[in-house]
Amino acid sequence: QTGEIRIAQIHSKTGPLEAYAKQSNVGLVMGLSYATGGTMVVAGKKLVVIEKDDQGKPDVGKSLLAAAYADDKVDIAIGPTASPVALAMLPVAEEYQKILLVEPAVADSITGDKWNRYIFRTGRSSSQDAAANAIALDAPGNVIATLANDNAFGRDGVKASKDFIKKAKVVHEEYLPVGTTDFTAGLLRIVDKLKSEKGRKFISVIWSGSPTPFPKIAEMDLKNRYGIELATGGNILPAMVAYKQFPGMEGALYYYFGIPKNPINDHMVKEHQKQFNAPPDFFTAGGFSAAMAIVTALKKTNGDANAEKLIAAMEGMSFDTPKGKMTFRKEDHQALQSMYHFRIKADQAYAWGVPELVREIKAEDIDLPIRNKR
Amino acid sequence: MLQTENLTVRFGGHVAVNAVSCAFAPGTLTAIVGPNGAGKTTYFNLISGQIPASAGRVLLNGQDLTPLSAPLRTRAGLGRAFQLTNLFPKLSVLENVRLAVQAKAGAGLDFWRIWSDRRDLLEKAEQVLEAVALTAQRDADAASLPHGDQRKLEVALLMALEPSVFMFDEPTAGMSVDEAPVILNLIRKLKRDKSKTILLVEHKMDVVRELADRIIVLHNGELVADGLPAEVIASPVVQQAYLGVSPKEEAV
Amino acid sequence: MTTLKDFDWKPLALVPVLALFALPAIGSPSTWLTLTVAGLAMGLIIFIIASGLTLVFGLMDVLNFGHGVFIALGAFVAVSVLGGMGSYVQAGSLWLNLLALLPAMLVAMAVAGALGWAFERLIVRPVYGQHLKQILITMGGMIIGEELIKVIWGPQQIALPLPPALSGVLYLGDAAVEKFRLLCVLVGLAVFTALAWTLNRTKIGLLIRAGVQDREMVESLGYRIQRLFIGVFVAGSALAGLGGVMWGLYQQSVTPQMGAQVNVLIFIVIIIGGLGSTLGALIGALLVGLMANYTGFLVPKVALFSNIALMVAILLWRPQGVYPVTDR
Amino acid sequence: MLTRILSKDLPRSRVLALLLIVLVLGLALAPFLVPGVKALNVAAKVLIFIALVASFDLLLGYTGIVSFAHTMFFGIGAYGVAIAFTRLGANWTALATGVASALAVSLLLSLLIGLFSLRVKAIFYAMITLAVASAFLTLASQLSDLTGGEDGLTFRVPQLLMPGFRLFEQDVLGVAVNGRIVTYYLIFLTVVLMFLALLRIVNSPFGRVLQAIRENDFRAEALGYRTVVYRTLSNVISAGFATLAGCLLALWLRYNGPDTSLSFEIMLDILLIVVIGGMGTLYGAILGSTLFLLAQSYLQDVLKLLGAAMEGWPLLPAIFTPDRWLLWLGLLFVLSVYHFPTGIVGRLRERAARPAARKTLKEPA
Amino acid sequence: MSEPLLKLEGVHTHIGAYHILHGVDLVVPANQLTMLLGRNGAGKTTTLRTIMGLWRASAGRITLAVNQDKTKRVNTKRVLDITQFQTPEIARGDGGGVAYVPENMGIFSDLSVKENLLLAARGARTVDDMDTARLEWIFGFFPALKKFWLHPAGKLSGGQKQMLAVARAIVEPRQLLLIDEPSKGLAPAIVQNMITAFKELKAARTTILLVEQNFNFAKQLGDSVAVMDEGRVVHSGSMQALAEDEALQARLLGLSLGAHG
Ligand SMILES: Nc1ncnc2c1ncn2[C@@H]1O[C@H](COP(=O)(O)OP(=O)(O)OP(=O)(O)O)[C@@H](O)[C@H]1O
Ligand SMILES: Nc1ncnc2c1ncn2[C@@H]1O[C@H](COP(=O)(O)OP(=O)(O)OP(=O)(O)O)[C@@H](O)[C@H]1O
Ligand SMILES: [Mg+2]
Ligand SMILES: [Mg+2]
Repeated sequence: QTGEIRIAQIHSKTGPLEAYAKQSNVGLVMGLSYATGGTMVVAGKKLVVIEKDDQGKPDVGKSLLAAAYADDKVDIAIGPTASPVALAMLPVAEEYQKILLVEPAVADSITGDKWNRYIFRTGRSSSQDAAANAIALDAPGNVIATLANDNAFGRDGVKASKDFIKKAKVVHEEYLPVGTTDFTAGLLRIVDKLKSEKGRKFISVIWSGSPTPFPKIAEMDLKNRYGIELATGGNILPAMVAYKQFPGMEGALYYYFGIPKNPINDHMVKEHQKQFNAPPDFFTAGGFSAAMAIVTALKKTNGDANAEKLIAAMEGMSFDTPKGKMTFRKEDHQALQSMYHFRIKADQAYAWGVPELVREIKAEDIDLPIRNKR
Repeated sequence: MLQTENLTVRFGGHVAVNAVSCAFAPGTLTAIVGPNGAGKTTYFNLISGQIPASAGRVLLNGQDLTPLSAPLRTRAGLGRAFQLTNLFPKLSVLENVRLAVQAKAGAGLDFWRIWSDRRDLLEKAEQVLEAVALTAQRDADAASLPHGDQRKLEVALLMALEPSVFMFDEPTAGMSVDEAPVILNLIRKLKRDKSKTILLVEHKMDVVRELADRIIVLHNGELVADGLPAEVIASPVVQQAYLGVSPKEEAV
Repeated sequence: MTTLKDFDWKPLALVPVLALFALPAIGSPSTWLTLTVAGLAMGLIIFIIASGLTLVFGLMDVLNFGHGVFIALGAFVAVSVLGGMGSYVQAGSLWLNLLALLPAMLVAMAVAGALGWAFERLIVRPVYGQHLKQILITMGGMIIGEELIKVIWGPQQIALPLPPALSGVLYLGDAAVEKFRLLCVLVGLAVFTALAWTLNRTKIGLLIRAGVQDREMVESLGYRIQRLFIGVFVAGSALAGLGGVMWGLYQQSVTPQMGAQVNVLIFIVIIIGGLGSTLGALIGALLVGLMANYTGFLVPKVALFSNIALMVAILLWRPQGVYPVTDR
Repeated sequence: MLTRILSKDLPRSRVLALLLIVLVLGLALAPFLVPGVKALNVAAKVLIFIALVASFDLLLGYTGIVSFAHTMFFGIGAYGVAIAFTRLGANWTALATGVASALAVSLLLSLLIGLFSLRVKAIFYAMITLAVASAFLTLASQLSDLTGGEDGLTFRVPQLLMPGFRLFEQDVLGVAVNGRIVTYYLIFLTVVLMFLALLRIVNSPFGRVLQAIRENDFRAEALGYRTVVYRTLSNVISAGFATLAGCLLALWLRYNGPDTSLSFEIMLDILLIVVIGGMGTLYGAILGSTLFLLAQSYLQDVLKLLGAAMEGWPLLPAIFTPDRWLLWLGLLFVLSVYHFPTGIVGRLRERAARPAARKTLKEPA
Repeated sequence: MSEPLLKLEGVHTHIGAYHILHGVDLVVPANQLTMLLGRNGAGKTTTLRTIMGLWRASAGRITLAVNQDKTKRVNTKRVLDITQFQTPEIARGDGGGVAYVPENMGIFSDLSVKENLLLAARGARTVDDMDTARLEWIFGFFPALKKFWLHPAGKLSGGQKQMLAVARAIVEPRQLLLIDEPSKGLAPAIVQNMITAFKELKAARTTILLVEQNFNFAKQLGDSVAVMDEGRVVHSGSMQALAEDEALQARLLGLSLGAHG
């Protein structure tokens, strides 16, 4: 073994997800530095990070990962940003028998039926998101219509949240194509379904990509006209600007810099503010967590990057992150973690709608099913 | 025997060719004359199928060609040279002609042989070029030829098709006085082959007088005169409407 | 001038006919009204972003696949301008809001127009009349433009909230119409009138069409066609910039990719309209807007294909678009 | 002999001939010359693009039809193989079934599109194909049961072609000949055959008619060629070859998804390669594909070096960062259209032809 | 009366790699009709295009004497070197400008007859601004144009297109007309009309340079004549002299071959 541990971060540095990847990389670098006390050395071995750009394309990601393992001789790979890329990458980790730490791609099947034992995930899964959101919304008498992307992301999200909704009633599922520009028709269909219902009425939105339906929902003034409220998860800060128009909106989110209270998060917020004059965002926390997971594991193996050793160390391993403690579940290597039930406050000091913590949904509150075939 | 029966075409309200019935026998050269816009070119277009007829039929040796598209009519034996030169501008002169020869040979769908292996087609094309005196220019792009030579090439394409009916639309327009005879001689030679039907649109009356066995006159889309050259040229309709001393001239 | 009697009203009638056919299918009149009004307004927004392309693609015959970059640029400029006028934008007064919007539009048009000038000189000029190369070179221009936007404004999505007086809805009977869409209708009609007037009352339209066919001949008639082409290209780019402002405000956020996203849509509109016809483009845009709303309500699965189906149907009916201006 | 294999369509330029020999040899020996996963991957992609671009050149360069639906056929091929392997398992029957059914679908579809819309004017045809292709892309990502939606399909191929397979016990020239290398040579052979077949087609009497149609379809009709038939055939043949290229892609990647084989971006890459290489010269596909894919694959690495060198300068690092590699690709688009109006092959041939031309034209006419 | 309006001195033109004009010297006297004759490929069209600035002269000088003051009909002429001018500048000129009828007619087939003429009338913004009297004068020679006023020009017959091309050049008064083979494809009656038209234009002090193959036509109209061969002017003189000298015709034009023309 050399005196180096080589880590590849493969993510969508260019393409529509570029901004996400940037955040993720900043978080990773910051996290590695924090975890190694600024030395970038673990158990006497230097950590070397190689960045690679999958451009958001599954085939590119797949070949980059193979090249990283074979040509660049990396021991551990981290990434990617997009779920389709992740799914294409999974078999490569198995072929080369090396660790792939998935962050932040969310598709359930990554730790579900497409999983293999070399795959770990620090990022949240669609199910975790959906479960947390469902818990925030799930009260007797609530009536819910979902609005989601008409793709795997949206459909899986709706399916998962329906699994978690026990007390409320889901009356309608609306799927709209990615790239929809005019949401009038879809929203009218939802209104038609909801307006005659009794109880608190929600549109639960599971949406990724631009344009988003939020401006249109705000414009249509559904709350005053029909008493229909919006519920959705968290997002990156620029996307939460639209939330400002929905003070009082509730939902669950994965990360917002003002919410978790722990020294790591404090450090990250301070450091990020110092370096970039802005608070860290959604994906920064993810990158940071991945770094923490890797360093913790390497410390456990005493610097041995052999995949089998790492797997043994990481299964069941708990590690600290800006979101508090996470634990890799033994069965599917998914990091179980807290989510946050929030309520939006319109605060003039911020450009975005500020999510205020209602309650922390602890990992043990989420009964996350194991979906792989292990 | 080429026949048109009641051949008619309307563009909106304008009747460009109006119920023209006429028969053209092999071995004769018929000149078609008439003022500009009389419908001569349109008549050709209807016969060769470039535009569909509103009414009427085109028959060749008794076979009804009306339902056929332009390429199929060409294959049935109608050949056409255009009034406004219409070539493959960026292909060489030789290739222009070779394509016509190949069309005649029906070899277009052969996609497994190498084109230059068909020596027969190449030789044939070179003969045609020889006949129109373009051999020297065989490798030039058609577009770079001076106007007069382009007209010759236009005629060469028609020759290469070896149709049974030749339709010339002002073949010598814009050709210099010492070049035009090349084309006219070709037409003379064609006339000797008694199996060919020749139709010629021409505004130069001396050419018509010399070459034509028969003249038909179109005027406003209608067939207004038909007969031997001398008679027709002398007829009042041709004298006035076509050659006519213009009212302007009288006024001056 | 065509008289009223010669006017070909059939394409124009398509719009109300489509709306009438949708009524029984939708059932509820108030839903129908909301959808129709939203669709028409959407149509006008699309018309604004497509109007520049009627000039550039329709008239000048330049297959400008980079048109979208001017749209994105306009939107980003608006972000910066509006950002610099905080108080006017945040004020609740309609007039102050409009006062903030106006310079944003003008600056966006100016910047997009200026870039259009550079685009014409550096990118489009060598490829007039060569469609394929136009596609490639303008795509290249588009990629460069998009990347430069990222260099300047960053790759991330930027929020562009509507000024308060322009957000919210007005009620038309049962139907709710967003205020901003009404503004779009006004701007759209203004653009339409200006374009239609200029093209019908001056020789510019004719000259461009003639220049596309035979540049040398137009020059031989004594017109400086080159200048005219630049002028029209700049105007087309400026209109795209204006469209970008409206589009960005409509989405309330801007991304560097936003131009590329609407590229196919606006090409469809111009094709439906018959290349180069302002009225045709308007009708195309309205049809697209209505169709998207109706199908989105009735059969959302099909909504994605509605534009394409519309285009194919129109081309089957009129192979050169509804009001073909040229014989291309 | 060689002349006949090349259908008498020789490079006609010494430099070009030399370049081609180097490239073909390079590709033939790539696994041994430049070992490594990334290099092999680039080489395989070059091969697949040669086939794809050459098939498109038949349509664009030789027949003069601008179509944006070429990636659709490429995608059909890739999906055919992907779906067959996913459904039928990793065996040779699945491969055969996939290729055959993809070809059938492509040929039918291209026939339909050809007959239906080749009658409209050129721009309209281009736009219709653009619309159809984007509809097809949407369809592919919607039919997730069949196509895996946006996630695409990851699948296994027969053992012989898997990375784990070893053809020989010993290394050959220091390289372990595994299933990937076997796959590479399978692709190499197929592409060589496809290329030679296309070369023959464009140099046949049929190919000559296509060129005539490109120049002046009206005149071609008047000579008795039914242009609709020829255009449709050209469409169908080119679609067929694109489909085969798609099959090879799926076989190589062992993955397929909408963006991998259907995206408009690939369509643009194809167009650009045709233009860089030289339209209407199949050899251009070889040069263009190699050049373009090398640029695409290594531009980011180059920029990383450059960017590091410019550290400290204002603005420059922001432009010379690997993240902005598309900027430079865009520039490549623009510059190549500027500087290679007739493509590289056209340029080289002009250069080779010029001395000869000068000799004959020296004397004033 | 006959000082030169247009003068070419040693003009060479290259098209791409080809050297087409090899030093053309040509003098076009003002207010006269000059015929430019020569066989196919002699370089007549290239000469006209070079004058128009559509090809650049690679050597030599082209000068145009412009009437500086249009209103006073006095000869305050200025000689301009137009060799480096752009086409639109040459067409606009100070003294009314230059109009060109190209060999291929160059009509805008997309536009109607009306629109074609409207574009040629630089002074007019709409049809209403056009000089109706002059239009009627043109219709007198070419009645078909009136009949097909609103037709797309591309749908006209060959001869009608030729009429339109000539009409476009004379729709407004110009100082100099360059006309390339106007009689091809025209019926004899219309050819006669055109001869009349050119005579009237000449009477109205328009200078005309005309390329023609139809020697009969040339004979009736020309004042002076220049004959080109292989990119040079090989003969120039008065038309009358050439018309009377059959041997010269035979040598220069190969006219003895045919009685026609
Ligand atoms: N675009 C071009 N490219 C190459 N050569 C050309 C081009 N245009 C003209 N030529 C050549 O220039 C020479 C002169 O041509 P030009 O058209 O001036 O002759 P012309 O006297 O007008 O003949 P015609 O009476 O046939 O019209 C010819 O040899 C012709 O082949
Ligand atoms: N496609 C068309 N659409 C409308 N009108 C047409 C069309 N084709 C021809 N015409 C009209 O039909 C008439 C006859 O035209 P045609 O070309 O047959 O005349 P021609 O006798 O050949 O005249 P020329 O001697 O000038 O060549 C013309 O008035 C022309 O404007
Ligand atoms: Mg005619
Ligand atoms: Mg000429």
